[in-house]
Formats: sequence, C-alpha cells, structure tokens
Amino acid sequence: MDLHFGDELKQLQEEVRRLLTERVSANLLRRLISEDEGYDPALWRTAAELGLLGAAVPEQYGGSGLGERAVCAIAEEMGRAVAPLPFFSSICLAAEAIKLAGAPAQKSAWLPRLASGEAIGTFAWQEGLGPPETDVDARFENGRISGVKSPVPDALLADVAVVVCEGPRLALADLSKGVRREPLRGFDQLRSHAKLVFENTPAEAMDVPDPKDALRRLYDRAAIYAAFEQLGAAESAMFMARDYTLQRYTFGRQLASYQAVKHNLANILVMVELARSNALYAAAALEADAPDLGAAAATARLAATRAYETAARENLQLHGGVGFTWEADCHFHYRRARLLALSLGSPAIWENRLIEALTKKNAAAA
Amino acid sequence: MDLHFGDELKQLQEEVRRLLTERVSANLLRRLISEDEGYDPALWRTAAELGLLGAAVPEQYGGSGLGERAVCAIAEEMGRAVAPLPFFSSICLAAEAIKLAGAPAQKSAWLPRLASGEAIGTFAWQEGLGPPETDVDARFENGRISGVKSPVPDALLADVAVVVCEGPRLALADLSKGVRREPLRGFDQLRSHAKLVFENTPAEAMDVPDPKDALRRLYDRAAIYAAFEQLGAAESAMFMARDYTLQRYTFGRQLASYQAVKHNLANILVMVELARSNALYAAAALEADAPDLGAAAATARLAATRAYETAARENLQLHGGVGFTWEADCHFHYRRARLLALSLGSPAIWENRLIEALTKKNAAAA
Amino acid sequence: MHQTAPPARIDESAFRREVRAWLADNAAEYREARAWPEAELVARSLAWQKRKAEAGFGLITEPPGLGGRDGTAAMASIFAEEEARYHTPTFTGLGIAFGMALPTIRKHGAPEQYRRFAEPTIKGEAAWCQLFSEPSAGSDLAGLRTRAVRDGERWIVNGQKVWSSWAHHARFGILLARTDPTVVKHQGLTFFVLDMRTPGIEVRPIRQISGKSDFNETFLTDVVIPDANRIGAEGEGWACAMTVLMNERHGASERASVSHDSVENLLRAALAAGRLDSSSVRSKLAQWWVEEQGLKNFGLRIRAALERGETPPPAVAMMKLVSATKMQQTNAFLMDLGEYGGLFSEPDRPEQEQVFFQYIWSSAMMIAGGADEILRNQLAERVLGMPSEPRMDKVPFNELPGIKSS
Amino acid sequence: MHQTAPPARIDESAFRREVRAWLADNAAEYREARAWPEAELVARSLAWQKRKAEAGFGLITEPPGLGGRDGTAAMASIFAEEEARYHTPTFTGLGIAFGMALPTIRKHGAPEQYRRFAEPTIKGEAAWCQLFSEPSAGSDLAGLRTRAVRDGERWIVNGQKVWSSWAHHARFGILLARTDPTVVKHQGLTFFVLDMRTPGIEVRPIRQISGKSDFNETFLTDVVIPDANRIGAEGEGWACAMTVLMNERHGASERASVSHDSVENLLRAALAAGRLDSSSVRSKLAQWWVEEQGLKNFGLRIRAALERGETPPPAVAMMKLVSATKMQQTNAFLMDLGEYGGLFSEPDRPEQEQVFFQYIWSSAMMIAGGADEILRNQLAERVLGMPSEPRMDKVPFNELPGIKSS
Repeated sequence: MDLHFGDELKQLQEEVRRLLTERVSANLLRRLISEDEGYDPALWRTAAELGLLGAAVPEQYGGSGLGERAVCAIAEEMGRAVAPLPFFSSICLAAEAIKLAGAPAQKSAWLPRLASGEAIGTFAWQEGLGPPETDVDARFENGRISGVKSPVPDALLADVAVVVCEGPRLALADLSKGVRREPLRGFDQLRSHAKLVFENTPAEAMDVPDPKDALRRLYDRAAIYAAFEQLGAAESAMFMARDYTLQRYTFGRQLASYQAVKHNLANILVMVELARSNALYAAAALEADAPDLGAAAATARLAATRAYETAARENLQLHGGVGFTWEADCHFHYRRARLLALSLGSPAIWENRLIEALTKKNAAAA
Repeated sequence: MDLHFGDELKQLQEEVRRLLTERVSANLLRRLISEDEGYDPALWRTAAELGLLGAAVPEQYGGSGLGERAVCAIAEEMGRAVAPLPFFSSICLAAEAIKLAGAPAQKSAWLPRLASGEAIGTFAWQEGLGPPETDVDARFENGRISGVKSPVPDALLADVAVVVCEGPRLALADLSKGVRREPLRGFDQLRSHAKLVFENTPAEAMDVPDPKDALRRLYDRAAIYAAFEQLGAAESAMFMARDYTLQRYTFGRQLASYQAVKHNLANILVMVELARSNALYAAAALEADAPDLGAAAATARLAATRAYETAARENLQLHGGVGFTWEADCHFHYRRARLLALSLGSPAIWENRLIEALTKKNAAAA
Repeated sequence: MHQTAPPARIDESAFRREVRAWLADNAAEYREARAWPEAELVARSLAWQKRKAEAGFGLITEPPGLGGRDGTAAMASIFAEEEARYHTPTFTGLGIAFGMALPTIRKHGAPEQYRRFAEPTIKGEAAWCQLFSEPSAGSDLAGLRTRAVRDGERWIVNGQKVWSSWAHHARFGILLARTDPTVVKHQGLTFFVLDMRTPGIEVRPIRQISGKSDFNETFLTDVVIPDANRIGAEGEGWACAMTVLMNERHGASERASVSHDSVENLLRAALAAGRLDSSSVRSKLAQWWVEEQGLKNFGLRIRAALERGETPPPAVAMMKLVSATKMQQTNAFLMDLGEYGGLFSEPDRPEQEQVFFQYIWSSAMMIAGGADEILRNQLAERVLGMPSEPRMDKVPFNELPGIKSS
Repeated sequence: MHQTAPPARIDESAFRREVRAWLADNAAEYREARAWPEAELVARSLAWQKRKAEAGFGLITEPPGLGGRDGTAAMASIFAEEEARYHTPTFTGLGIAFGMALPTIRKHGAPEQYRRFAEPTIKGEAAWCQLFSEPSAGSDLAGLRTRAVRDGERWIVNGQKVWSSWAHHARFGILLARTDPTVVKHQGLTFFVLDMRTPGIEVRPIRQISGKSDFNETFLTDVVIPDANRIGAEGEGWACAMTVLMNERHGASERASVSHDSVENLLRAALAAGRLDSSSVRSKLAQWWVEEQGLKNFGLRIRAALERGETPPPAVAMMKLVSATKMQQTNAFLMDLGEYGGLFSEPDRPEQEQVFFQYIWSSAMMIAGGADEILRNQLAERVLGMPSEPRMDKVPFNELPGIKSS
C-alpha cells in the first residue's frame, strides 16, 4: 500500500492552502459568527472554479475525477483553515451518498450541480440525541417523507438532502419543496446546523439494493475525509500553540523553553503523526477500496479525533489567560474539535466499529 | 465525620514506622526473595509482642480493641516498608472474616491465636483466573471441603483458612488436616502464594445467616485496609523517586530541577493526597459502620490503587537505567503495586461496586 | 452521596438555630436559584450584605460597630453553611472584597487603613476589584509594568491591567504597581488601594470566548493615589500580593470543595441516556467520583486541622488543579452522552447551554488564580521540596529579556 | 490485521526468489521459534552470520570479498523481510555490530579501519559491545568520566562503563572516553575501538529486576588502546557517538514497527476471558490498535520517503516513545484480564511468565536508547523548533557541579 501523495496532489494541496490562508482570516471568522452567517459564498465560488468540489466526482458528472485522495488533501486544508464552507456536508457527505446510492438519473441531476458549487447538498441522518440511526422515526412512503431530522449540517444553505428513513431507506429530497428549516443553537458557532421538518414532503427513493451496506460504506468514507479535516486542524492548533509559546516570555524565558510546555507539545506531535500515518493508510485503502477499509477508517478517525481534541484544548491552555479572549482565536479550534469529534459518532461508536471489524477478521482467520 | 487520627493512633503509627524502618532493609527483602522465604518470623513475633496483630480484635478474644483505624494505621506502615509479614492475610482477611462470620467457639479458638501471632490465618476465595466468586466450584458438605482454591496468599505459612465454597458458604479449615499446598510462581516475589487443594478435607461451617452479605462486608473492610497499605507504599515510592532525583545530576543540574520531573511527581502527589483523603474518610466510615461504607470503601480502594500503580511505575522510570538494577530496589514497589491492584479484584470490579452503590442511593433518593 | 455532617458541638447548636431562624425570616426570597441581570445582581448583592451587617452577620468576627458580633471562626463557618442552603446573591466584587482585599489590608496595612476600608465594605457600600495581571504579566505576575511614581504625598500611576473582573462595578481596587524598575523584579513593587472613582481610569470590557464579558481591561492614565492608600512599605508589594493569591486560591478550593454533587448528576444523565451499563462510562464516573470525594475529604482534613490549630496539609494547590480539569472532562462527557445532538441546545433542553458554558469556562478555571503548570511547580517545590528551575530573571527589572527590547 | 504488502518491482522479484530458495535450503532448522541457552545462542548467531557471508548475504551492500555482493539497499531489505519469516539466531552482539559499530566506523573512520573491523564481523568472527554509559552518565552521556590519556602512539584508559550488553561475548567494543577534561564536556571526548581481549578489562554482570543479567558493568584499569584504533579525530568523539545513537534509535524503531500484531493477540485474550463485550476493554484495545497501526504506517512512510530519496518524517523518536509505553500498558492489561490469578504462572499457562517479563522489560525500554523524557525534548526541539532549556553545563567539564565536588 503506497501511502504517498503524488506530486500532483501535493501541488493541489499547496494551492488550496495558499488560497485559504489568503482568504480565511480570523477577522472573517469572527465576523461570520457575529453576523450568524453560515459560510462565505464568494470563497465557495472560488473553490468551485478551482475544481475543488468535483475532485472525486467522475468526469461524466462534471467532476475532475482526481479521486478520493484529492478530497482528503482538500479536507485537510479545510480543517487547517477552519474554512467557512459547506465542503464536508456537500462533498464528503451528500455527493458521496449520491455516488454510492443514487440512481443514474439522480446522479445526473445533482452531481454536476454539487461539483460546480451551484447547488449545496447535505446528509440528514441524526434525529436528536443519541447514536445515529438507532430508532429512525422518519418515514418514507409513496414518494413522501414525514419526520424530523436534527441536527443537519449546513441545512440552512442546502438545496438537496440525502435523508435516512426508517428501514433503513434512503431518500433524496429537494429542499425547495415544502421542508421547514429551524436553525439550531450549536456549540460550534461557525458551522450552521438546522432541524429539518418533513411533513409529507415529496422526495425520491434512492433504491440501492442494500441501504444498510451503503450507509456503512458512506460512514467509512466520510470518516476518512473527516480524519483529514481533523488532522489539518490539529496541526494548525499545534503550530498556533508552538508559535505563541515561542513569542511569549515568562519569568525571563521564552514560554517555549519550559519542559512542561515542550513535552505537552511533543505529546501532541506524536498524536498528530500517528493520526497522519493512519489517515494516509486509510486514504490509500479508500482509493483501492481495500477489504480492510472499515478497520482503516475507524483507525484513522479515532487517531484524528484524539489528536484534534487534545491539540485544541492544549492550544487554549498554553495561551494562558489570553487564550480565553475572543481575539486570540483559540476558540475556533476549541469548539470545532468537539463538533468533529461527535458529528459522525463519538469515539465510543468508532471503537465499537473497529473492534467488530477486528473480531470478524479474527474469526475468519480462526 | 472526623477524619482525624487521634494522638494515640499517631503515636502507634510512628512506633510501627520506626520498627519497620529499623528492621526491614532492602538487603533483607532481597535475601528473602533469593531464599524463597515467605516472611520474617522474628519480625512477626515482635509485631505480635507490640500488640500490632490484635489491634482490631476485641479484648475478650485477646486483642487490644484499639479499633479498625489502628489496623489502617498499621497497614499503611506495612505498605510503606513493603514489610515481609502475613499481616494482610492473617489480620485484615482471616481475623476479619472470623469476626464477621465465625461462631463464638470459632472466635474463641482462633482470634486469640491470630492476635498473639501464634497462628497465621488466610482467606481462600479465588479459584484461578477471573473475578472472585463467579462460579465457585469448591464444595462444603457434611463438614468436608472438596475443591481447589488458588491463589491463596501466605497459604504456605497459614494454620487456618476461611474458605469460600459454593453457595456461597463459608467454612473454616484447620490447614494441618489433610490439605495439599502447592507453591505458586507469582509476579510479586515477596508475598508467597499457594494453591490449596482440598480433598474431602474436614472443616467447620461458619454459619452466618447471610454469607453473601458477610462477604460483601468483608471485602469492603479488606479494601479499606488495602487502601492504607497502598497509600503508605505509594508515598514511599514517591519519596524514593523524589530523593533520587534530588541526588542525581544530569546536564549539570539536579534531576529534580527539571520541570517534567517535578510535574510528574506533583501529579503523583495529587493522587496520593486524594487517596489519603478518601482512605481517611473510609476509615472513619468503617469505625462508625456508616451506611455509605460500601461506596466509601470502593472510593478509597480505587484512589489508592491508582496512586500506588502510578507512583511505583514512575519511581522506576525516574531512576533511569539504575532503576532497572536489582540493587536499586524500585522493583519491590513495581511488583507489589500490581499485586495489590488485583488481589482484592481489579479496578474494573471496584468501579462496578461503586457505581452500583451510587445507583442504589440515587434510586432511593428518587 | 452526602457525607454525615460532623456532630455539632453543644455551644454551637444554639448559634446555628439563631442563624437558621434569621435566614428563614430574611432570606426567604432566595430559597430558589435565580439568574439576575448583571445590574440587579450587583444591587441585590450589596443590599444583602447590608442586611447581614445590620444583624451582625456582615463579618461575624468583627465587632458590632463594623457589622459583626465579635464571633469565632467556627461561628463564621456555621453561618456560611447555613447561608449555603439558600441562593443568596454574591457577585464577584464582594468575593474579592472579603476573600482577598480585607484579609490583605488587615495583615499588611495599618489598623486605621483596615477600618477605613472594611467599614463601607462590610456594610454593603463597596465592592472591590483586583488590578494585578497585565497583558504581559500573567503567571509571571512580578513581571508587571504598570508604573507608580511618587510625587510628594501622592503617587502618579500609568499602565494597563487586565482580567480585572467586574471592575466597572467596583468602588475600590487592589493595585500592584512597579515603583522601582532598577531592582530585581519582585523587589520593585508596591501595593495600593485605588479609589475607582479617581479620574484617569478607563474600564473596557474584554470579550471572552464564551461570548460574555465578565472581565475588563483597565487603563490607568496619570491616576493619582494618596500615599495614605499605600498598604505596606514601598517595595514590599510582592508580600502583599502573595497574601492575596493565597487567599484567592484558598477561596477557589473552598468553592470547588462545596461544589454540588456533580458526579451524581452525571450518573443520572448517563442513566437517562441509557449508557450506565457501559463499563467505560462507569470507569469515568468512578474516577471523577474519586476526585470529587477526594477533594471534599481533603477539605474536611484542612478544616479539621485548622480547628485543632494544626498546620493544614500543604497540598491545597491541588484542589483547583483537580477540579478545573474535571470540569472540562465532565462537561465534554455530557456533550458526548448526547452524541451529535449533544452539541445543540434545543428549547426543551436549555441545560445544554450550561454544559457548553461550563466546558468553555473550565479553560479559564485552568488558568485563573494560577495556571495548572504553576500549581504543579508549587506542589513540587513547596510540598515535595524540589528545587526551582534555574531562574533567568534575577537581574534588575529593566534589564530583563522582553523588557529591554520593548 | 495484515496490511497488503507493497507490490514488488519486477527486477526485485527474481532476487526475492533466490533469497527464498537459499533460506529454504539453509534456514530450515530455524522455521520455529526456539529459546537457546546463552552460549549456544551466541555460537549459533556467529555461525549463521558466517553462513550468510559465505553466500554473499553477510552484508549485501559490501563487495563479495567482504561477505557481500555489491547489492542495493532495496535488496538488503528484501533479504531482511524474507529472513524475518524464520527465527534465525541473532544475539545483541551482532545487532550492535551491524546496527551501530560498522556504520559509525565507516562514516567517521579511515577506510583501512573500516575494512579491518568489518571483515571479521561480517564473516561471523566477531561480536561487538557498546561501552558508552556510565553510572553517573546516562541520559547525559557527555558527562562521562572514563579517562583516556595519550602515551605516544597509544592510549591508557581507566574508568567504569555500565549497560554494556553482552560484553562478555564481544570481541570488540566501541568506547567513548574523555581525553580532555579542561574543555566543555562535549568537546573533550574521543571514540575508540577496544579489543576486548586487552588486559585490564573486567566484565561483571549486573543483576536486573527481571532477575536476569543481560547487561554488564565493565571496569577498565590501565587498558592500552593503540592509536590506530582511534576513530575520528581526538576530541571529536561526540559526533561519532551521535551517529551511534541515531542508528540505535532507528534500529529500536524498526524492531518496534515490525512487532507482531500484538493487539490481535490482546483481542483474542480478551475474548477468551469473556471481557470483549466491555466497552472499557474495547476502548483500550482500540487505542492500542491506533498506536500499533500508526507506528506501522509511520514506518511505511519513512521507508517510502527513503526509497524516493526524500527526507523521512523527522519524528522518528516517537516510535520508541509510543511502543515502550504501550508495552507496559498491554502487559498490565494481560495480567488484569486474569484478575488475581493473572499474577501467577501455573504450569498450564507458561505464557504468563512472558507477560511478567515484558511488563518488567518495558521499564527498560522506556530508558534504553534515550529516556522518554529525552525523546520528548528532542521532538520538541528538532521537529517543532522549540528552544532547548537553559544549559548549566557550558563550562569546562572539571568545573561542573557534581564533578567538582566528587
């Protein structure tokens, strides 16, 4: 398994990094929070023009067909910049779901629009508290959905949603058709979420033969993209802390010269490097559709969640009192780390997925 | 609840500490290991003469009736010195079990002999791997025990054993009467253990009305004594590490002046102080037979296990390469910490006991 | 799990009855917890303090003229225990007054000074703020740059203070300023009481990551302080500051040790979420319980030692260390229990906002009153007797790196 | 979970077939793991090395005259991979020889020196030991006190070395000694090859906490070393030592990264103990799996970077850091699974002795080749670019605290 990202991908990634460094300032993020804006539409258009949205969409549907590793590379940069874009919802969830489970007509209808950024998609699985998909109440019958999905990421912006209904069944809902959206107050103020209320809302069936399996594969894929987003963000929080401690003097020495500070950051570095190694393996497994994809996805997700949560917390702590101020910008990561840790299911859920995969493999070997 | 140990107890504790400091040298311990000796009989006689064995035995049975807190104070010093004595088996387990569940004749027969050190007792509950008391196979019928108990602490030295049999039932076995003892190779080389093989061995019933409840109470009491043993040992390992780092120079500075070393020991100090506070509360609850004794015992045990395991491990680590040598004496704690962590049931078991107690209390309050 | 209260001594039970009766008559409106808007909280806090003073409960150990009754420390704790059964209003400005300012002035100031500042405070006429930290002097408080220059019988102060909580509601501030930059940094500081109505003081709110602004930056421009408000000798401000910090940390630990039985709340939450059968949930709850009870019992040990006139266990610094980390972990846990949905506060679950706030606030708790790293240093040095790190700052203040260059 | 092996390149597969065939013919007796008594292990190790050299596999990158075949690094790794399918004998004295001594002599010594020492080593005639650490110089290796004093064309060495593993079976030792105590400590060191048959060398075993004695103390009394055995210039021993340590750590990480799939073993053990349904057990296994796979994948990244001629990721120091701690935790876990009974090794569970040994050994792994604390310093300094701590040892060696006084 070659874990290496080739030169083309590396170049793409650097381009994205330059773009986001230039366009996503802390001032922009603070402004978006104050104005309750869900994203930066101009930046979204630029991202679309650069072909970032269609990287893993096949060329026949208007994408560039660069492949899944390109999405991983882009997601890493999105995480690093805490980019205010519905990239994860629209590309890593909705487009992936349509690719996996959509009928040809659905693919033709939506993938080109998602790849061009003209439409924004989302994926509606959760119904309030608790683990995803236990006791799904939303019903899909006779081309209509009834039920409440919440929280749904970027649902206020989205044009289309893939909706998990009882069964499980998957349905594709054009959100312009009679869906009520209620904004939610969330812990992460930068990624907007809403409740989607379907009341006999027209929708299309996504008649994939085995929806359960399609969902499993979707979560595996999304988990890998999320791991890259977390990884980029973790590295960003780590360097932010490092830079602050280099510049801050206390008791006549650079804060960065204290062993407790150094060891704290060294431990984070270890988590980040483990996360990167596991994420790279999972990306390779994803592109190869390897048989151990499930275990690789869970491994990548667990490693990345741990790295980001730790880096985000310690970044705030290492900034001391300054970190607690709005202007110090540590809070973007402090909040985002929690969102990404839970949005696809908490570590407990992924630990279970991992152990199940390993147990199955062990039983097969015995 | 007064957590304070009065002057009398403090004096007793200091006396024990002086005795053990004087009589339990590292040389002695290394010699006992080399010679496969289970304990130091001369020291045992001295401990008996000073009344340490009968502290919680009622005066009518030849004890001093000082109370349970005295046993706690003594156990703390036993732990601190890694004293090579069957104190825990004979006093904290066997004598306690006989006090709780023995018939008057059994108390008269054995408590005076245990208190005087003339006889050594033990408690045989475990049957091989796994949690205590699940699927007890040993049977007690018609005044005879059949079955295998293992590991049993200090079983090679013991004259009498309280044996948990199927039911559960408790039986008192005079070990001079047809019991086979097979020494075990254990991780802690300083506290000897053996397998007791009962083959239709004569024994006496301990007909306490509710043996299950008696066992529960016995474990709670033993857990509190063990917590004190662990506490004294944890503090000893902590100070051992502190002293070494004060004396060792590296890169031109005392090892103790490095922040990583200081913070490591500060974290251990916190664990030790939490353990001490919880142990003192549990001792008070024990002496008062308070209604929250079960939760208090579990709390004390969990805190003490964590403190000792951490202190013992970090003591070895802070000694660097030297710690890995036989002569540096870190290994006594490194091994003993594991023994005490598991001998009354692992933390997982005590976490369950604690949560059950809290849940019951919560249900009662609701 | 409530611990059995210590048996009250005979002579105290009468006092306890008196307190209970008085509270029943006077604090009835505070039976239930309420959240007041900021201005109302301040007004109610001062009014309640005034009422206590009129009844001789203002500061029990003081004489009646000062709003007390010449009582004992034990009586003061009884009153505190009984008052804690109510939700009486106490805003931070009074906590600073009684927890930090007055004890320090009593110890280091002249009796006249103590009386001058204690009287309006105990009688509910003055709240206080603390003007210590600066943007470049946090953990390293002695590195502060605010200058006070003597001008006859008065001092002219210039500088910038930060984290001065509730400064906009304070009548007085305790101020630490540099009066001699040519000596080693700890030796050039002096301690003052600043009348917050003096011209030249500008208080600006700091927006926090919680979105709130409990703290301020305070800019001091040619502010005049009479020398009569200097507490202790010139250049001895560090000793006064240490007294303040000791009291602050002790206060923080007291609050931590009387925290509500939060693990029992977590247990109920886990039960409600159907997660109490998970051994990893049990393991976490057990660990937090061990910490919570450990701190509570540690607090009992401290109190018992003080009551017997003995030295309390020296590891007090651990209380905030343990409780702040636990606060962060437990509030993350409460989010985790709800999975994705746990990150949102729908109208039917307003308590979730409180979880978010506490998770955010924990990060401040891990810094305020001594960062975790500083507390660990202290435990190692003061309790375990380990050496301090090599110091690079034993030079005149104006030659320090970071000062010289700026 | 085995990862798919990288696809072999065309020109390599022929070599791999050749290796497989040769091993099938020559290593058949090493199909199964066996534990040999010490003397036999040493003899078998040397004999096996000799046999490899005769077939041109002794050190593949060397010319045939030196027991190699002028092969590439890729060929060497293929041979290593294939050999790893057997349990061929390799005692530590050969690991030191090939992993540390020869690469260092090649880099810092004269070609004549390399040839002189490489030939007997590759041909299985010489094992090596390392004489670096001293009782008072562990992490702070440059603080060592063993003195070498020049006497014309030879050096007279006196001192005491420790942790010299298998020194009693070594033909040569790599020795670091102080040749000038009047300069800063790193500058006064010189690197030598010591013929272990020289008079004045006394090797004494150190009893370890495991009960075994893999390590020695080596006492050097007026030991004579010809100047021809000096590697590199006088006073440049520190650079040589760094080369040795880099190679040692890299070797340790290589071994860590090819460790057997231990989490799968843990999973089977948990399953057998009926504990795999416990979420806290699952959580631990998952975390260890993340670490195990992380290291394995990190190793793949290093190898891929080297193959492409790029700089490998710099955080190599983390490999031992993670694997040693995991080794301690997982072996404690294996005891815990058995509860009280897990602390005893009955005849029907001999594997438990191995658990005990590994738990003990992990504590050595956390020190050997760089203590965890030192590795964390290095990661912070070399990878994250953070400053080193203030140094107190930039004075002549003989004026250092702890040296002066002694």
